[in-house]
Amino acid sequence: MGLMEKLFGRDWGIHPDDHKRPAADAVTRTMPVPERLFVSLSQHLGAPARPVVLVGQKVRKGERLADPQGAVSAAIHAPTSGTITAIGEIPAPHPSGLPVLAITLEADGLDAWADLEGLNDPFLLPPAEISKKVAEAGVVGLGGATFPAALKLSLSEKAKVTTLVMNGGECEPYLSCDDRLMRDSAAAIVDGIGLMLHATGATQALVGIEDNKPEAIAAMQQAAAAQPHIRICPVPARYPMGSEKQLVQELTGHEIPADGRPGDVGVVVHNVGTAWAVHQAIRFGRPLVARLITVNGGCVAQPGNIMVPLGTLVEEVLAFAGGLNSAPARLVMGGPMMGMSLPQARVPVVKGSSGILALSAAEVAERTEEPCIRCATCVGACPMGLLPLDMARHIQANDLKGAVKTGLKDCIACGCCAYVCPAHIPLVQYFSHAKGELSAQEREKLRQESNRKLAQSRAQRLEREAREKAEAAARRKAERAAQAAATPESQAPSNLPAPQGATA
Amino acid sequence: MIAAILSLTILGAALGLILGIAGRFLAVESNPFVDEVEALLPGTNCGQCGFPGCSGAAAAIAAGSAPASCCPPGGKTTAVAIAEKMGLALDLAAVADTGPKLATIAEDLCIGCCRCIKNCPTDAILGAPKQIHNVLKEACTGCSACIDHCPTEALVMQPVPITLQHWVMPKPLAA
Amino acid sequence: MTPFAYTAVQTVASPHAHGGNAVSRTMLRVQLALTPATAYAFWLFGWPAFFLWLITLGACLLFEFISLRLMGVPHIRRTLGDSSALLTGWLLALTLPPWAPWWVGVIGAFIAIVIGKQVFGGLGQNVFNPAMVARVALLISFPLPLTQWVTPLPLTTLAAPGFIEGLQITLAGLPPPDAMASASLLGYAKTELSRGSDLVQALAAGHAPLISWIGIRAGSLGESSALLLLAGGLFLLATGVIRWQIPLAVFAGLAIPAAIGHALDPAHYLGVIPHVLSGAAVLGAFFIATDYVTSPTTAPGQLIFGIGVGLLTWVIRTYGSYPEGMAFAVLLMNALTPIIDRYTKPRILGRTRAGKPLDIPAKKGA
Amino acid sequence: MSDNLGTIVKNGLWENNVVFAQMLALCPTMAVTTSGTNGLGMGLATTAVLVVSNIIVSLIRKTVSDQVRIPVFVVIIATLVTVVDMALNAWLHELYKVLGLFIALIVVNCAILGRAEAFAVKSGVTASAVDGLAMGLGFTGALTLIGLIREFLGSGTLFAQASQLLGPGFSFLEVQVAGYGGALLMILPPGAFAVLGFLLAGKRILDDRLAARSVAATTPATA
Amino acid sequence: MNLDKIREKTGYQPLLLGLVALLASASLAWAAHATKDAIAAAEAKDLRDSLSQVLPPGFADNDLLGDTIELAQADGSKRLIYRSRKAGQLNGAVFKVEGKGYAGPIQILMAVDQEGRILGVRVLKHTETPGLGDKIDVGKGGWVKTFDGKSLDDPAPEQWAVKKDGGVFDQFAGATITPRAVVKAVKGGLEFFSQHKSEIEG
Repeated sequence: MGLMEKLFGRDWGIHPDDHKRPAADAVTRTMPVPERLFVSLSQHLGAPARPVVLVGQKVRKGERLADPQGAVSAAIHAPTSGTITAIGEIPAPHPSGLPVLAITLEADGLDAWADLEGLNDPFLLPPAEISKKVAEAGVVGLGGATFPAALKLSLSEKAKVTTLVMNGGECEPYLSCDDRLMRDSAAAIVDGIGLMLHATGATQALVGIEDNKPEAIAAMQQAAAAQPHIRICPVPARYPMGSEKQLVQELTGHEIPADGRPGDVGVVVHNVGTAWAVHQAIRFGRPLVARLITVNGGCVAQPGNIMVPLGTLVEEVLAFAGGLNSAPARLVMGGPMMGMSLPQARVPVVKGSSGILALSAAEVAERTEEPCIRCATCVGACPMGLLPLDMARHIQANDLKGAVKTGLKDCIACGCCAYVCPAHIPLVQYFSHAKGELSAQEREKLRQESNRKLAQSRAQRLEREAREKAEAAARRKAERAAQAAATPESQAPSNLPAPQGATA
Repeated sequence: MIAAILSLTILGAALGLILGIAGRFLAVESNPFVDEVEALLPGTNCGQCGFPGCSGAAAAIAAGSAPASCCPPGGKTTAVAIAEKMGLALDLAAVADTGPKLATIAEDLCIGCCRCIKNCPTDAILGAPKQIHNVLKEACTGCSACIDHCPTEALVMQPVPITLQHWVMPKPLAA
Repeated sequence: MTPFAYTAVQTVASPHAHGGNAVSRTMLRVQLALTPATAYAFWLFGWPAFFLWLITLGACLLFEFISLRLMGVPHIRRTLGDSSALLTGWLLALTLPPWAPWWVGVIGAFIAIVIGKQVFGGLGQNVFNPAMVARVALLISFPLPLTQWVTPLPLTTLAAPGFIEGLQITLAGLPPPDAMASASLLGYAKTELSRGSDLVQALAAGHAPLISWIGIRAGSLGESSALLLLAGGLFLLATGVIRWQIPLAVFAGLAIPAAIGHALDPAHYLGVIPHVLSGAAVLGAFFIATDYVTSPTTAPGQLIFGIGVGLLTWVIRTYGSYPEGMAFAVLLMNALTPIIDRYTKPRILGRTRAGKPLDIPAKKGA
Repeated sequence: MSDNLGTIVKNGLWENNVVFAQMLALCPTMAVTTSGTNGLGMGLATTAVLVVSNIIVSLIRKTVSDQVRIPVFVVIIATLVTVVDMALNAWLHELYKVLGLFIALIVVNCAILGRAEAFAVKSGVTASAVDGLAMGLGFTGALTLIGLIREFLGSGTLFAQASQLLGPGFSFLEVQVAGYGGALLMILPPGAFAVLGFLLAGKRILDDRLAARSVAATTPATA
Repeated sequence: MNLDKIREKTGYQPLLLGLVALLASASLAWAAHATKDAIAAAEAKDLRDSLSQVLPPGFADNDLLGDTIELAQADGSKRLIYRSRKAGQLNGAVFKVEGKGYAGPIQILMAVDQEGRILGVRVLKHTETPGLGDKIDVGKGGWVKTFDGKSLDDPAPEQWAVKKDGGVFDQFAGATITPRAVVKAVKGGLEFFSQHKSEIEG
């Protein structure tokens, strides 16, 4: 096995056109706060946050709007100062177009911060305190997965993490917000990395940056020059280098076990954007209320990176960026490989929005699905060593079990297979569908399990009630019999124990 | 010739003896599938399948007299699981899976008669006499056993709304 | 700011970009790679060869059209347009005797398209290489017309049949005159061997290996020029249509036993050069064994597959009753493809080869 | 089980045809159908065994216990087949030379044990005999059809040597296509698979059409 | 006790199966006895038929099956010779020879008269390529009849070959090996006969 892999190598991944420039080289712009913001309550992985404000209430920028709810969740804060005008459903930034609960905030134009306090010397605090502050600031992973950052920080403390891998790979084409952030705020990021090292107890940080971002590498190297335990590691540009498992293997040589976490090999992975957010949260006490977003795509007139308050409508961001040249064939939130197609432009920006792409028909290259010719290009492209063609075949035949057996659960939905497929088979859609079906089945099974318990307990209850009724009746009968037989006393005692015996 | 006839006869008798003994000691009492199938059914004995309770349905499925897809509240998931257990081919198109449904109570029609409560197999309906009843979403199996018992038609089966958390990416239309 | 109206038409999953590769493009490249060798073969064998090629291709398209129509496939024109049927016909035509009558091409096309491909469910579903299924079925069914080779009679020579004469040969099935009857190099070697002659002497008389290179000798269209086919194969490798594993393994599987046999007993075993450069070896290695649908999907699997094809070809050529074994070897290995695929699955990242999750390594520095 | 005889006959000949519907007895089907005559001969021999075995099984069905049911049936069938084998060898030697190898195959012909198990053991003697006859003739028909197609395509003849099987009076059946040498593949095993496959597909299509027509006939015209 | 109860007894099973086996074997014994003579006669007729194929009609009036001699061949194995007589006078011999064909051995039956001339040649069994080499079958062409009347001197020994090798016998289009093998085998048969003529006559 070892020899085989040495001989043939693991030639995973693809080299798509990156389309990163000129957007990456354009100067970062900051978007003014629009009149109205729609702050979604589901901006993170896990349960939606629970609103703690009332309609009509006035809030200042950075004030808490919603509390985390459940084990995996994150707090949400006001992106500007103003008045809460509604708490209700709006279209979610999600391909389904389903509604999501959101807080509508009418901006007062002052954009006044609440009284926030940063920490001057956070390194004196115990690590758990840092995680707590990060949680209070509602920081989530800004790479796109939006896992609550504080949870990862505190979990990794328990998991005895030795290495902090910082993901600056940004392997998705078109996106350059991490690149831009590293160029503009390298010092803040390095400070954030330091804080995260402290919080996790890791002894070194490896910052993986794809070698197609020389400016970012230079800026980060300069900023981290004084800190030898923070190493900037250029990695070859190859999609999906920024995927957790691939990046950890590239930087540390460790292979994360299937169904495992980076913690299993002593590693925790964070995005460089998250480091910036941690820096903001700890040094200034500022919660996550705005983020850098790449606006790009063939239809965008002036592509670039924009600092956008969370809750701004995609439509407004596109307008601020300079509008569109032509009507887009597809609007995408995130990168073209893993991002979500948007049902419409009137959806809000959320914490996980790394990019807004208005793609032209030529870029989307939509073609009808043809039969699979088993060319196995997808097998060569899959970074996980899966057989996408076999998985898709199983799913086409509604054989979910077969798909799981061929590795469906190991699929990271990176999109390499569909990107290279000459037959234009929407492989990722098959896999997403199957994963959705699987979890629906899982939920259904749980529900049936609990239903069965309910039915059983009801049956037991009815039985008990019937029995009690019968016993009561028997008792009454016995009592009556006893009363009736009060005169011939000798029979009473032999009659009474019988029902008692039955109850025992 | 005689030897051939004799040896064949003795062989037959000996094998018959072995089979007779085997038949005595290796007899299988009941259909082993019944219990396993019953375990896959919801167990709410709602009766929508037309059999007396889930055990009746399980026996019918195991005997082959009922299709694997005979349990409406179980839906597609249960049908697939049973078909797999029994080694049956299942025509998924025949499973009219309209998605899970929930009983809902129209508050303006409910008179608080408590009749539905008595018929709910999972105690999913809360309420007291002369009080408007309420359905516990988590406990309702969508078996619709309560519907016919409502004197005012306040009980209606409604599809469970799809939320972001429950949404499933549609399967691509085959080319 | 330009106002715009945007509503997504349907729910689509990522990715929202595509590398631009297409089935039709792949097929087109294969056809391009075949063109020089085919054109050369037309020159070599004249009009009848061209007519047979044309008839085979046309019949393949027709049968594909009829099958798709019967199965109620929508967008027939688009499906025909992926030119997979065309390619099947082309490859089949390249393996037929150039002067074979028209019905050989038509029946071959029927077997290839209907029995070899559409019956299995169409493109991508067939277990066996359709062109080879047809080739073998024809050979077994009609051994006489399928083994009548003619000496090359280049189009530019005077004796070559003209347009009309060519039509007569193909359509009326005029058998070639006795003087033109010939045998392919492998067939000649087989006959000589069975006579008990010494191969070294037999081959010295008129079958110099050099001729194999230039390809002026009897055989099917696809045997005619190893050199041009090699060039086409290299073009496919360079454009990434095929990978190196199968062709290399086929040559290795054929050449290694040939070299050993020839070294041990040159009187009874043909050498490497005649084995590799004659018969369907080059065509098979680059164009037939590499058929996506019927070959394994992983690199190690393709190596095993290729070696199997090469080795079986050598075994059939050497010990079998037919002089050429490429078609049989490909079909036999096609049958093994699912098993090869099963045992050469790539290792999933984070899992052992058996599919179990990797052990969590002992924490260092804990 | 033993509903009216008409249904039994229809079942055997078409609806539940041994080869085309039950897909049983494929080994002899593939092996002997190199010509129409061979198919016919094998079919008739099988029919004879099938009828007799069905009758015997039906007669003793109440006596046989579950424990030794299958061995008893197998012994009966094997005996019948051996007797047929000897009889053919002795009195129809020419046919025996063609079918000899395959006669023994009737022993393991699952169609016969299948009918004993599925029908004769549950039905009366008359019904069982009719079922055996219908199933046997259905089988014969299928074998003859496959044999004829393969023979025609493979050697360009029809019912070659039929007179040896049926007597000289039937030599008019023998047809030779002039000038056609035949595609030898059809006589070889792959040809059997291909022909059977196409016939199965054909029967499905036909059945679908018939079903559609009967539906159309029962639904009243709405225009 | 009714039948249903008896059927379930353990002792019933060996009784039943034994009885069935007894009846079956008895009927087989009877059938074997009844067909024995007919089968033997049919098989003898088969052999006689093929022997008479290579002999001209009316050539022999003896029972060839009953007049055989076994001779040792060069490799030590035995070859069975059937002698044909007319009016008690030996006038020919019938025997099998084997040729090495394209795809396996070819079994040939040939008859030779007293002067060493071929009376007839038939191919009994072969595995040659259908459509090519199988023209040696008498049913697929009259090629084997071209041997009739030939002897070791006619044609001359060096012309005992197919035309391609400078001989007098036709080859078929596309196949040379098969006829070559048959010619060689028949020639070998003639040589065998001339070597052992005296033994056959004796």
